[in-house]
Amino acid sequence: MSDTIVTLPDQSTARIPKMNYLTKENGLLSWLLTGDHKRIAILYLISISFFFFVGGSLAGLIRLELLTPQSDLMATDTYNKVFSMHGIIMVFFFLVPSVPATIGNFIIPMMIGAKDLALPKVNLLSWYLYVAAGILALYTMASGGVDTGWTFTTPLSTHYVNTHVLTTGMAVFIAGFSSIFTGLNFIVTIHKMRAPGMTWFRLPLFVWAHYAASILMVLGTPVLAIAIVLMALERTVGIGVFDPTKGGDPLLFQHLFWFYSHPAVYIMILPGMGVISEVISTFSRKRVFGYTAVAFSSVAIAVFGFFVWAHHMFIMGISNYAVLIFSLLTMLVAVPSAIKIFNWAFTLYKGSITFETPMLYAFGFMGLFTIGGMTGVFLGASGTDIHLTETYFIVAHFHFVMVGGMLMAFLSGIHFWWPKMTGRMYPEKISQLAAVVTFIGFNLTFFPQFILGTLGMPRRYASYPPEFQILNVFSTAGASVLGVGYLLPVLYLTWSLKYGEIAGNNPWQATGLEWQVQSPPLTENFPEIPIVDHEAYDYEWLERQKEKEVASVG
Amino acid sequence: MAHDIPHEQHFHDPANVTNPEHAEHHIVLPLEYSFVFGTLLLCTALTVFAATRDLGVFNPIVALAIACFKGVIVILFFMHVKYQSNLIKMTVGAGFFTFLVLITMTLSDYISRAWGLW
Amino acid sequence: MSDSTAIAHGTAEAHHEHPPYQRHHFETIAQQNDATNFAMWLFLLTEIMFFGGLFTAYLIYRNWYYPAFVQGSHQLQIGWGTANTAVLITSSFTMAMGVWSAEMRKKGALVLCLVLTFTLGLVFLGIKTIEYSEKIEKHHVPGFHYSVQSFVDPASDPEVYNEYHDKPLALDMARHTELYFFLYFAMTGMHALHMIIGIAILGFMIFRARAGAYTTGHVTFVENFGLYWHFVDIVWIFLFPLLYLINRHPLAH
Amino acid sequence: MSHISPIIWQFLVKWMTNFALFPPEASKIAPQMDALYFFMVLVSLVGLTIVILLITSFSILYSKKRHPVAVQIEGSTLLEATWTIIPLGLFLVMFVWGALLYFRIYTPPANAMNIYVVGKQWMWKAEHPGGQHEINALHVPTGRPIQLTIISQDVFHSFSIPAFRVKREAIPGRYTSVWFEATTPGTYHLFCTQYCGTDHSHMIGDVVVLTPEDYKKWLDGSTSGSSLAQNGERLFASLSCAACHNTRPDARGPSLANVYGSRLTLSSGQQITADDAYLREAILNPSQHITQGYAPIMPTYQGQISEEGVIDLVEYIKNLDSDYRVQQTTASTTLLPEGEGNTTKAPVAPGANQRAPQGMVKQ
Ligand code: HEA
Ligand code: HEA
Ligand code: HEC
Ligand code: CUA
Ligand SMILES: [Cu+2]
Repeated sequence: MSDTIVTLPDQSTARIPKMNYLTKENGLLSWLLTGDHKRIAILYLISISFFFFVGGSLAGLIRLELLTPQSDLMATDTYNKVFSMHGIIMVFFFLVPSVPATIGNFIIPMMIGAKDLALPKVNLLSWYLYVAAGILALYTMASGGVDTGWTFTTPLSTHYVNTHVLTTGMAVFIAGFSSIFTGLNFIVTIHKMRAPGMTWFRLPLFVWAHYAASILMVLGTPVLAIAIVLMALERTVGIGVFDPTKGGDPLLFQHLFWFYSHPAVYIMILPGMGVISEVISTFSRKRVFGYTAVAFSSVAIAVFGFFVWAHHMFIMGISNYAVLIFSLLTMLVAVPSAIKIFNWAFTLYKGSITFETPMLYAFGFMGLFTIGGMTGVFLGASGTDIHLTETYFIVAHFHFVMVGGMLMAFLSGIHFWWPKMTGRMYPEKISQLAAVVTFIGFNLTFFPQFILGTLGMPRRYASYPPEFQILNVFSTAGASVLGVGYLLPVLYLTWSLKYGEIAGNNPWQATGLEWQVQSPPLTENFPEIPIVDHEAYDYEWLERQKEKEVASVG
Repeated sequence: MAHDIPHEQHFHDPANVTNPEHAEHHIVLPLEYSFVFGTLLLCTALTVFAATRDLGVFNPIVALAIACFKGVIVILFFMHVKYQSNLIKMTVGAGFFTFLVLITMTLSDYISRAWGLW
Repeated sequence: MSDSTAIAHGTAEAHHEHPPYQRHHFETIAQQNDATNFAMWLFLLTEIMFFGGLFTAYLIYRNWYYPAFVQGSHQLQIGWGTANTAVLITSSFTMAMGVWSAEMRKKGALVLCLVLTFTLGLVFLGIKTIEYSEKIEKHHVPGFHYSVQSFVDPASDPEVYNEYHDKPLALDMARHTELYFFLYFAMTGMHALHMIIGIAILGFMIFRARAGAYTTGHVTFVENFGLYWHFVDIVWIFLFPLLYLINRHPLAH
Repeated sequence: MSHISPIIWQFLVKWMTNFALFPPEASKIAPQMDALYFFMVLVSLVGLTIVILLITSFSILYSKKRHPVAVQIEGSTLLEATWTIIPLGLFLVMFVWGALLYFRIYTPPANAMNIYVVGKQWMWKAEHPGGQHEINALHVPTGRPIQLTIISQDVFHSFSIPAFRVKREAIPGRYTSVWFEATTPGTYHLFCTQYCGTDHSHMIGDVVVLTPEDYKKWLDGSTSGSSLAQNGERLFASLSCAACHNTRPDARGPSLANVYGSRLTLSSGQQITADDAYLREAILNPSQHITQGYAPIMPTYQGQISEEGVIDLVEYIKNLDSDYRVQQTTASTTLLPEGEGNTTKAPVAPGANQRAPQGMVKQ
């Protein structure tokens, strides 16, 4: 591997540092009661991976059912429960906490030169809330599930289904608080815990992205909470706020729900965008093109993200004037994302590029997110939304942004920071293969769904007219490839925990502060709090650091 | 370039942590609290009194204006925001701003629905 | 392994002196206080948004069902509402004085202030209970045998009728008073829930304050709790006019 | 071909015969929708190509092998402005174009023929003005604008005809409308596209587009006896509406003749147009908007009339352009036996009421 920047220490002599956050204390309790952000991140990593595979297995069931036009694998009722649980688990138990609670939790304090998040106990609490919510969700699933879709649309969810709406609602409610506490913790940490010299414009873009996402978590999630509380009251006591026969307006629920859930899609994508900034810069050895534009576009997405929620309700009966306003604002919120994509592309310009696994995933992200984002604009233009809404076009749109975008970014980030988290490298060749397999599998799965949607195949259908079968067969075939692509990392990353090569402090020669300390890091991250005198992505500074080291050693 | 500053020995100086977002701890005195308390009671009396008068469309406006005033002085004095850093001031502002976004944008739908109810 | 752990501890904490209440990951106590204070404010933001959903619902339905909201609010007694506002404002004042006492390290005064706040909180809840039980008697609890009797036939409810001389509402409008009462119960109930949580924490604080925990110069906990208590007060400051006051003189409709 | 396994063979046959890539364009709006759609596809393709080109060409030109040392670049305001403004401009074009389309689809022309659609778990019921009922099917003629007035009896549904590129939500408790003009005879899919519970995926049907002649034949072949307005008239009588809505000088309610489409002044001073939705609300939630000069005495009929019944009444009132029929109804009310009032399926009223569909109300 001559063209790679991986600089591993001499493997025959290298050893994992004896003292690190993993070895500091032992025993299950030392993990369950830890305040260390890195250990909590690992706890999160394990739990969200578990939920990803639960959600993924449900996706497998969906795709199997859709292999044939009839609902022959399972009854329509079961199918409805399967996709509802798939959506709920994937959104609230996987994607929302995915990058922030794992990578963000692990890396942000290190990036800004802090010993921990500002509120370690709250951090642990938010993991426990997550687990409690997850157990509740699993319990719900085991005891019969819920069939409202992940959107809990009233009056269906309040008056017309008799599945476990309340327990699921409670699970989502609790998971919401977990997310609020994570976001709150990040904001406080980023404001108050930065090392001396770490000014706002020296922060890595990963931190900016998380800052923006955290704002959304703190200000958006409570509205979801109140929406769920009202739904629960409507269902149990029949108070009438969402019941048209009592004078309530079922659309009010959607206003409240989407006031959270649209910003939530940016909660889901912004941290991923942060990962992409780091990865693209590191592997092209170049500072991010237009740092300020990328930083501010994150904030712009967060702010504008609060103004567009009703684009999910274009045909649901909001006023035509509101449609105009929300459609216009949707167009505005799409612009910062485009800025980011082009800034990343130009970061490559005159770089010195290598193609390690994280970079491959990042490339995948850029292509797929562009497709996903542009199709979002199709839906944001009110006219085309009429034809495309509630069809597989939407399903394809959001899987492109969520799976092709965020999941790719998550995998990119996991591979990128794996050496830091564990001190060991993963096997490069097979991981590159996995990246390529996921990319191919992904396109095979979800691209046909755009065509299906244009043809008019409605979403949430257990059975469909036979002429849609061919494309569905492609999609199902793709999902199997995709499943393999996701299974591979689990295998080789686990393998690498024991057999991976020793990574050393900074295998990628990256500039972030987290890379300047040992891997895996000490519990308090830095032996001494660093003083920052350089901007983010300053590769010249990194060179000088190295020379100095060599000088002092020699 | 910024990083051309000679690289110094790392030292540990807590003062480094003091960032511009920090405001010195200000102790609000009981007299000030008492004034605020008095004003709040006065406002309560005023708003109840205003409710007994028929002011037409101004009834709700007056009531809400008084409530806003009361809220603001509680925030400024009881909650010390007047003596806090700009960060806290902006945080409070951001909260109420988002709250207004929720209300106004939702109402924009309801108000503009074809007529009356829908 | 165990000795290396000890070393880690040693190096991390050897070289600066911390007051006992400073958590190890903060550099200075000022940083810690700033951080917790800021975190408290962010938490209050989530509370604003949480109540925000209810306020939105209130505004919408008040516009839609104005006559129902007018007559619904006639069922509330301004006297109790005013008394409760005064109680709550006073408790806010005693809480603020508590913060001051803690800052001045006056243990006795602090305990007194906290006990006063605690008591006033209970008084507020007591008054609320009286109001609630009245609603229960009149079957004005939405979802539980709700009755529109007082609205289709106001004269059957002499107390309110003698004061406001409401005209009977048509049945369909009268039914919408249920929405008013739901919002009344949801908003005041959610507020009362916050009071209950606050009172529980106050109890704990009184206990700790007597042991001198907050008069050592480290007042963040008292201060942050104060923020919470004042916030709950602010919510009420808005609920009071919205629910009790603004509909006393309905516009000619 | 025997060496190909039969399953694969079947699959291939299906592929050849049953494969669609683009839905048929069977309404006037469809080509307009598709124009915007293809414009968007084009913009996306161009955008995507640019992104891919940038990534691949930079990757090749500046790979570590070729370009060992990176050149640090701050950024470029000019470039960044370019890729802010161009996408913004394109998005705004899409916004305007989309909005025009949106308003076109949801603003029915005045001369449209109205068909009522009621959605309920899990079927669609269409009601033609002449009284023809259909379940999970809709017959429409070509060359004539058709307006659908849609309502749901329970949860949200959504009435979708992909071949026409139109779709409209069926909302509980409220009329919505959409219109289209079919161009090509044939049978097209009708879907419920809003998730509505267990049998959501079975809430499908056919839209049959007929030539005007065939349509007329179909209409004649499937009359159920009385038109919607006739049913409405019967209901009007049996619910004693005419007790108040009559032409006597002491009438307690306003005359309903010609009320449809007129501007009304409410007691709050607000001006509104009496459309279908207004008529429905006036019957179910009368005190919501009191007509100026009248007392809020009209009782609510919420819960007493089914959605279909309301439709009948609305259709009756819509076609009421003089008070003549009402007087007749007042007269015939007395003939009705007691207690018939609360059901939609009121028995056919005395023979006097049986007239030809068109002639009966439009005089
Ligand atoms: C991570 C999640 C995520 C993200 C980031 C997005 C991003 C966007 N989404 Fe998406 N969306 C979802 C997740 C997401 N969405 C989900 C889950 C649903 C369905 C929910 C449900 O009903 O179950 C949904 C549904 C949804 C709808 C509702 C459809 C309907 O119900 O009818 C709409 C409508 O406007 C929409 C729009 C957008 C837009 C405009 C963006 C924009 O932010 C995208 C911006 C990005 C770009 C525009 C790409 C960059 C562009 C370029 C690099 C090319 C530029 C070049 C040129 C123009 C030349 N989305
Ligand atoms: C983070 C979000 C996320 C993610 C990652 C995914 C991942 C996937 N989703 Fe999901 N999806 C949603 C969010 C997500 N989805 C949401 C919000 C909805 C809407 C729900 C609603 O309507 O309410 C939805 C709905 C949805 C539908 C539409 C259902 C319908 O409307 O009828 C389909 C259909 O194809 C689908 C497919 C898939 C597939 C194939 C994957 C794949 O990417 C998954 C691949 C992963 C695995 C397969 C697991 C890993 C592998 C193994 C465990 C090996 C063993 C498994 C097998 C061999 C099968 N999803
Ligand atoms: C007790 C008398 C009474 C009865 C019975 C009654 N109405 Fe009315 N109706 C009124 C009055 C008074 C108004 C005007 C005030 C208002 O808008 O509510 C009115 C208004 C209306 C309007 C709105 C028209 C306008 O000009 O505003 C419609 C439509 C209507 N009624 C239909 C019906 C139908 C259909 C029935 C029977 C199912 C019915 N009414 C029964 C008294 C009555
Ligand atoms: Cu009806 Cu879906
Ligand atoms: Cu959205």
